[in-house]
Amino acid sequence: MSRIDAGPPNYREMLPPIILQNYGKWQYHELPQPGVLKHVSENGSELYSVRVGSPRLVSIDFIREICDLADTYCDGYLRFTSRNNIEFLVGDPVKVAPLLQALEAKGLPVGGTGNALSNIVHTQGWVHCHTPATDASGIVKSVMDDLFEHFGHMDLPAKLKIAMACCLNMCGAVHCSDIAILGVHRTPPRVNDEIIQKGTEIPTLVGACPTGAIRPNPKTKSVVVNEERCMYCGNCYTMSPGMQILDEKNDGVAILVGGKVSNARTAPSFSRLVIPFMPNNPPRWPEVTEAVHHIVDVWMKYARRGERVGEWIERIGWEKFFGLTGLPFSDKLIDDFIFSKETFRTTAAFKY
Amino acid sequence: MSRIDAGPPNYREMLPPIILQNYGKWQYHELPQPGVLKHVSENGSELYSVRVGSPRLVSIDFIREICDLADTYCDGYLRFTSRNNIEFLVGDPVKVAPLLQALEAKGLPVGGTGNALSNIVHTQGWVHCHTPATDASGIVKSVMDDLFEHFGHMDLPAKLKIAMACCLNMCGAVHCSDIAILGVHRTPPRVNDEIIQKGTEIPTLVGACPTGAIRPNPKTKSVVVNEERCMYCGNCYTMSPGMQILDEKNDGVAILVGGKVSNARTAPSFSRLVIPFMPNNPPRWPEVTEAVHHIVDVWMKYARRGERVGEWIERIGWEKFFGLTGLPFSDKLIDDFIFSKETFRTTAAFKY
Amino acid sequence: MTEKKTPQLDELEKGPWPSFVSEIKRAAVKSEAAKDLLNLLERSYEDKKGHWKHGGIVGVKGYGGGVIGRYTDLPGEFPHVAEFHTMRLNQPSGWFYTTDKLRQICDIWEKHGSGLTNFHGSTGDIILLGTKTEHLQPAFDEYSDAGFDLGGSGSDLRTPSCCVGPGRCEHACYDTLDMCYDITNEFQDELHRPMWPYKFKIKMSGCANDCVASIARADCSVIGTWRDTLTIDQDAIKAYAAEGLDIQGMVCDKCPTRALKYDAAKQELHVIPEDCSRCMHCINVLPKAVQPGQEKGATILLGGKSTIVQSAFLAWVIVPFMKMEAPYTEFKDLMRRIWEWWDENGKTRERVGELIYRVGMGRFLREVGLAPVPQMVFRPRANPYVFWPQDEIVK
Amino acid sequence: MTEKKTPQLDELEKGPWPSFVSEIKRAAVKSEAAKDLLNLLERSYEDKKGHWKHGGIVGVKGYGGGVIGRYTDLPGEFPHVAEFHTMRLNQPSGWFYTTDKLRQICDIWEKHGSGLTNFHGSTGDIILLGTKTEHLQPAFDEYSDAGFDLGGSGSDLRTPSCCVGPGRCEHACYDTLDMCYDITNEFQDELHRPMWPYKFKIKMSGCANDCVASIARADCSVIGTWRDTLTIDQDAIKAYAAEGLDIQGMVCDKCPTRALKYDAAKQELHVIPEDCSRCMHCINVLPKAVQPGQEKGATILLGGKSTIVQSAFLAWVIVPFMKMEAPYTEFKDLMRRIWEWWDENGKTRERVGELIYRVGMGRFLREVGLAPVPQMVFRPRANPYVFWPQDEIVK
Ligand code: SRM
Ligand code: SRM
Ligand code: SRM
Ligand code: SRM
Ligand code: SF4
Ligand code: SF4
Ligand code: SF4
Ligand code: SF4
Ligand code: SF4
Ligand code: SF4
Ligand code: SF4
Ligand code: SF4
Repeated sequence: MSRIDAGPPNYREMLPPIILQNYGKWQYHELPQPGVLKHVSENGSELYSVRVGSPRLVSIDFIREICDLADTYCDGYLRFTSRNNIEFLVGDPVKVAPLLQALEAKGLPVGGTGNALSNIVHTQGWVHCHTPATDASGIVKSVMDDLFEHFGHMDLPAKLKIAMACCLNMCGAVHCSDIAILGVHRTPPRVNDEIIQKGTEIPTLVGACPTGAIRPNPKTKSVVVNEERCMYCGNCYTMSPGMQILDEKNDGVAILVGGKVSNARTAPSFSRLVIPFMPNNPPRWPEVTEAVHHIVDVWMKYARRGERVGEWIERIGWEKFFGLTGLPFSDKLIDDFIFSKETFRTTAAFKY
Repeated sequence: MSRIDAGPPNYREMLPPIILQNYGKWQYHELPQPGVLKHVSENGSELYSVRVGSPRLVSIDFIREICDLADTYCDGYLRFTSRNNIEFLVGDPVKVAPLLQALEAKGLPVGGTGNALSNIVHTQGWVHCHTPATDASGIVKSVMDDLFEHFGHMDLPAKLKIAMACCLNMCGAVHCSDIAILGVHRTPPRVNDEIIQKGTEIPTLVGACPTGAIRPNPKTKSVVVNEERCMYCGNCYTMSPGMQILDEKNDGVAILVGGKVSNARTAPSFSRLVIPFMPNNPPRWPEVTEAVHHIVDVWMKYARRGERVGEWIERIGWEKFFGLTGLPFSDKLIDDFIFSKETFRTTAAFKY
Repeated sequence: MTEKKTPQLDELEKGPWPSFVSEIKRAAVKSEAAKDLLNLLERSYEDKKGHWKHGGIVGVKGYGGGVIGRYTDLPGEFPHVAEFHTMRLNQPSGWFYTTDKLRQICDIWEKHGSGLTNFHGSTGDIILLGTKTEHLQPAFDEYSDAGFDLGGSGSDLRTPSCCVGPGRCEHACYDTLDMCYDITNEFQDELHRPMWPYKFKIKMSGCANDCVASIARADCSVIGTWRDTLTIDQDAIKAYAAEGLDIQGMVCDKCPTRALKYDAAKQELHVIPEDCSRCMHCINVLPKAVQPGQEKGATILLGGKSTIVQSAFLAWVIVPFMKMEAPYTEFKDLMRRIWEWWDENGKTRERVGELIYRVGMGRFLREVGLAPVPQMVFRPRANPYVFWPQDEIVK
Repeated sequence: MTEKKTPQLDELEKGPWPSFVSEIKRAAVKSEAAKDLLNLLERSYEDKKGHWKHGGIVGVKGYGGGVIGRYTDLPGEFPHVAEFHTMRLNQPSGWFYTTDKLRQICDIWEKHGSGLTNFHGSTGDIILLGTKTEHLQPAFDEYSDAGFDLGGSGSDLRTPSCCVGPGRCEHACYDTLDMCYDITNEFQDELHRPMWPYKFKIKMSGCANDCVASIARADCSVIGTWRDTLTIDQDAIKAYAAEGLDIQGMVCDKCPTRALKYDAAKQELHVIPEDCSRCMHCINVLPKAVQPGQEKGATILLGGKSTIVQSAFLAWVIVPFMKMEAPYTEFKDLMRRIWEWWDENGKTRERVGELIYRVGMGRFLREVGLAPVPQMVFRPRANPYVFWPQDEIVK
């Protein structure tokens, strides 16, 4: 019978013997080839991790399939990474090559290590959420197909972390990614008085709007939206189904670039908006894949070795980024929200 | 008879012949000695400018005295600088040395050029304003006496710009100075209902408070202050004499450091609060002069050549600045106003 | 019912990257719900619009979260996804599994769900995508027997997660896997019964590389570091030099604090200890030669979250260094003080970072009992708008 | 009346820096008002508190500003400063004077005022400190005859000011002295009759050294610059090298864009034109060798102000490059468009920078008719909160 608050399984029971023996004793690692990590411990033990791309949205049969592989090559142990890749933990060096062959046979891509593109962190989209401005899985599949060579090669200037979120809630936490793909709405919510009368706490709804665009309407016992003030964040819709924000004609995708998370060299930083909107063009969103591809190409061409996208742009200046990429600059890219001030150029020193 | 809107005198009538002849044709300059600039033009003309410290608050007899000097050594031409120094414009190189002697005889200090301390930009204080938290002229005199050697020598790591303002209105525009001395209030305004009833527009007064601490009080036809929310900016007092903010027991002086204005090397930047309060201790404010002196000493000791105060601190990190100066860090130095967020350290990389 | 066509989704089976469409089709072989999901998704691709309604509250006994209710707005056409709820299972620390455990998860989901999953969700949970209300309790019971428990959702502690840490990484400065397990168990009540103003996330990274993106994605970010000086093995430096690595260019010139001096003649690398900010860069490039110091622990940062509502916040330093060893008492006490304060002062749907921004960091520090230190800020305030405590004022 | 003692102020006559106290005493010999000022100030030193009341409105015919009314709160004790108003005279461009003109100023002030002045005020005016209401008009009339006019005060254009520029500086990229004179004359109405939401300041610097601190102290900052490439005289570089100047260390390594390459062997300095941000540093250190480019003009920045109310703002770029030649038509038109927009949209006591911050830079640019360019921002927005114009939306 079920117990309450039993907590997750103990990770120790999930660790292969080689890890239990060398726990906390790893000394260094190497990347013998793309997708393969070799960790060496104080004791001289060697652990090979083979990293494999996954669509994240997988069937139980897929899981069973990788379990079969792990049983054959890894004594029944494997892990997933923080970017939803699979890592086969191979204790016996002899088994690495056969595993790689087996993966190839199954069409499972190996890569994502070192200066490569890793998997795209992403979200539910049209598959399971109620607020998406676009699909997540479809764009991810299209972009990964398009940039596929960079997953299996380590020839980029630095690591490339792309993330995708299907609405401004940003469950994919795209806000600090080298390249962020973001679903955006562009029209104010349509108020459904009936639904609001039924189940919505009006003060909370009013308070949810970051720009104060929502006012109570005592007559209708509902609310009205000052459309001029609305910037389509969708927070009101999260609060109430009576504030429908989905708009098939105007929802679409924005691109932000230059964020990072690690503290290495430079401080963590936010991604910045460079393309405010592209239309939803399923099934393969060609505008989006091209834009991402183009940004990656320009970065590869101009960045110095070891420069993440944002580090490269900060070195050359954002004005140069727009010059080199040819992306149009517009007032939509200029901040006009709470912390806008710090983005204004308060110096006469800039490049043309 | 007086004309209206005649505008200022034409500057051309104020320029010495050597400037009229070489206008826009200056080619380079040198600093033959502290306080003396030598500008050389395309035509080979040489103009010597001798820079002299002034208390700014001067009598007409003082002006007449420097006019006498200018008549003798400069054919009747002189100028003032943007930091209230006097510049004697000497067209004839032979007259520089006698001018310097004459100045010395009169006790007028020569200096403020190159990597020296220049005059302190400052304000009215108790001499003429209605909102000061401290005096300006007295502190300026005390600090300049104390740092006097740095005015006449060019032995600092870089230029040193000190400014003083007697209240948060900051008429001395201290907010971008290497070292800023600022008069601060520390108690909320005392509301005088009678005065407010008489002459104050209540909505404007309420709107003037940046923290929303002032509410109208319909009963008294005046206002009440939520003292917990008040941070003593004095803006309400500027709006209405009924909001007395002067408090002899609690007014005093704060120190901010590390700002700059020029675009050379690094972007212009704000000064940052490092000492939130020192008492008013006239006539010589020993706490203030010591604090400023100490900061200058530490800067001289640790900065590299060419580093302004703020450039030095940004290189070593503010945590090191507090370490090297021994100034106590407290929560008062942590921003809690509108743009606080950008000051929080959002990285795990810092020094101890 | 005739098979529906999915021409748009079929396009997404092409190309080298593994296809989620193929996965849905695979599940659809056994599950009517998966089949309807496929068709509903094709409809979304046609309409350019999602077809899910605002969720309702569903769950299992004794829990306030862990299940996301979901209903399609086209139940007539797609009856098998009329109800299509998601269950969140708390993953094991570091996402390590035995194949046994994974197969158990699959078997139960074959019985009670659509056969579709996310390995993993963005917060870190195992996401079991799509089941009916009536299956929630039985599914939970079986997962519980198999040793799994629900993760967080709603205004509670969300499922903590951590990097691989000492399990496979030479950089780990504390035991991320153990700490994640320990605190998840400690805070079961907070995790399972929403009772706060809003969600609260904790993520743990063993070093400043922050491989779980904690600083951007967690209200509380625990990042491994050290208090003393990094160690350099000069023989290993010589080996790197011999391999032709440009130590000056790729390491020293990129050190943010210019704390590294390379003597090319002697092939020696030296650090100025007081200048190093422990950013990890030199260690990353020279893993065989440079290691963290001996006195290890973690920096605690608070306030991270993504963009809704006030803008995204990166977490900021609130404790520069804390020893991080079981039973993590100091950390747990701190969390409890923070939660209590947030609970008392926070508005509905106000993340802790937004609350601190609203009332001021000074007040937060005083009321939670943390000593202000310059490491908490990049730089002090530029404005002079100091609130003076009553007891420092002359009356 | 017996002479009062001023022991505290007397202390401030000691020390090497010229003393303002001595100056007040000097004026006090001829002026009762100056004498009372001295004694009132001594009282402030005793009380640690100012003794001036909130100002009243006083002025001269035809002008809405230029005079600051001032009354002591101790008129009984200090009758000669019962009224002690300040007049602001508009300085000549660059604060250049003939001794004749200065003597005229003094003579009139001896007759009509306290004999005390500030050379100059923070905004740039000649400040005539202390006179009675009845003297205002006669004093103004005489100053007017002498060729002087009032400066600004209140919610009007404040007295513009500028650096010494081409008068004595090799760096000047446009004629600051002329432009300051020209626009001051052009905008006499704006300067003398307060009619805006609040004050508006213009300051002009001939280059990015910004010797009038315009970027921090003016709503509109005009900073000289060039569009093409700086010029380098290699012979002069060699001369600097011969003097022993560390060109690599003091110039190249401090170039913010690393746009300078020094060839130590050849003693040649080269610039990568597209990388230079025209910060002035290399020109400052090597004035004999490096000069601004040929295509000169100015960058216009907007929004600067000090800390009250919303925090201090540094001015930001709104026009990266504008030719800056008489009659400055493009600049004047822009100012008028900005003032009109500010006047229509600004709240009382809202500086133009605060208004733009409140309503958004995008709206400002659209309504004032300026094209958005990346030079206006350090970096684009981090949030995705874009307001979409109606005409870009599919209806
Ligand atoms: C497996 C994983 C941790 C986990 O618990 O799952 C991991 C593992 C390692 N990371 Fe990481 N990182 C992992 C996610 C991250 C993330 C988070 C993310 O991607 O969302 C980051 C922060 C990303 C960012 O900055 O935006 C991250 C930033 C780093 C860095 C710093 C990169 C930089 O220079 O900015 C290093 C150092 C390096 O590689 O030089 C690093 C280094 C490493 C090392 C070399 C550590 C070690 O010695 O074992 C591991 C192999 C890296 C590789 O792929 O080449 N890891 N690493 C994650 C793999 C994700 C994947 O499937 O791709
Ligand atoms: C006379 C004056 C202009 C005027 O119209 O009155 C002036 C004159 C010169 N300035 Fe300046 N500056 C003057 C105020 C300023 C200001 C404004 C201020 O101090 O409030 C600044 C900005 C201050 C700041 O950044 O906080 C200023 C920042 C500079 C700089 C950049 C300094 C830096 O590296 O940050 C230079 C370049 C240099 O000296 O290398 C410069 C250079 C010069 C040169 C060398 C220009 C030239 O070739 O003639 C002049 C002599 C400088 C000297 O004193 O050594 N001038 N200069 C001002 C003298 C004020 C005084 O009495 O001390
Ligand atoms: C499933 C998941 C996305 C995924 O595909 O992986 C998810 C899905 C939802 N998130 Fe999320 N969030 C998920 C991780 C995140 C993350 C990333 C993270 O945790 O690292 C974030 C950004 C980080 C953060 O917390 O700031 C995130 C920020 C949000 C927000 C915005 C919260 C904010 O304060 O900024 C909302 C809106 C809300 O809570 O009302 C939200 C709300 C939602 C809801 C519940 C929709 C809603 O408005 O009620 C989504 C349910 C979708 C569905 O029907 O399945 N989700 N959400 C992730 C949880 C899986 C798991 O438990 O492992
Ligand atoms: C005389 C002068 C100070 C000085 O000793 O030099 C001065 C004196 C006063 N200033 Fe100022 N300001 C003076 C330059 C400045 C500057 C500096 C500048 O212009 O470069 C600033 C900062 C820059 C700016 O404008 O932001 C400045 C920012 C203020 C403020 C705050 C305005 C703001 O928006 O931040 C106030 C308050 C107000 O306007 O209500 C103010 C108000 C005042 C008042 C009128 C007091 C008041 O609250 O009504 C002061 C009158 C004092 C008196 O009785 O003589 N003064 N004031 C300066 C004008 C002299 C001149 O015309 O040359
Ligand atoms: S990002 Fe938005 S649409 Fe996508 S899963 Fe999260 S809440 Fe749903
Ligand atoms: S979408 Fe956002 S901005 Fe618009 S009304 Fe809703 S909460 Fe307000
Ligand atoms: S800074 Fe304040 S007190 Fe000083 S002159 Fe300006 S307004 Fe008056
Ligand atoms: S001093 Fe400032 S904060 Fe206090 S009540 Fe007055 S305006 Fe408000
Ligand atoms: S965060 Fe540090 S300790 Fe953890 S996996 Fe990444 S590199 Fe290793
Ligand atoms: S850890 Fe970072 S800051 Fe420290 S020495 Fe290495 S590169 Fe420099
Ligand atoms: S701003 Fe430039 S042009 Fe003007 S005086 Fe200073 S250095 Fe010369
Ligand atoms: S002007 Fe500044 S940016 Fe340009 S080359 Fe010289 S130092 Fe570098």
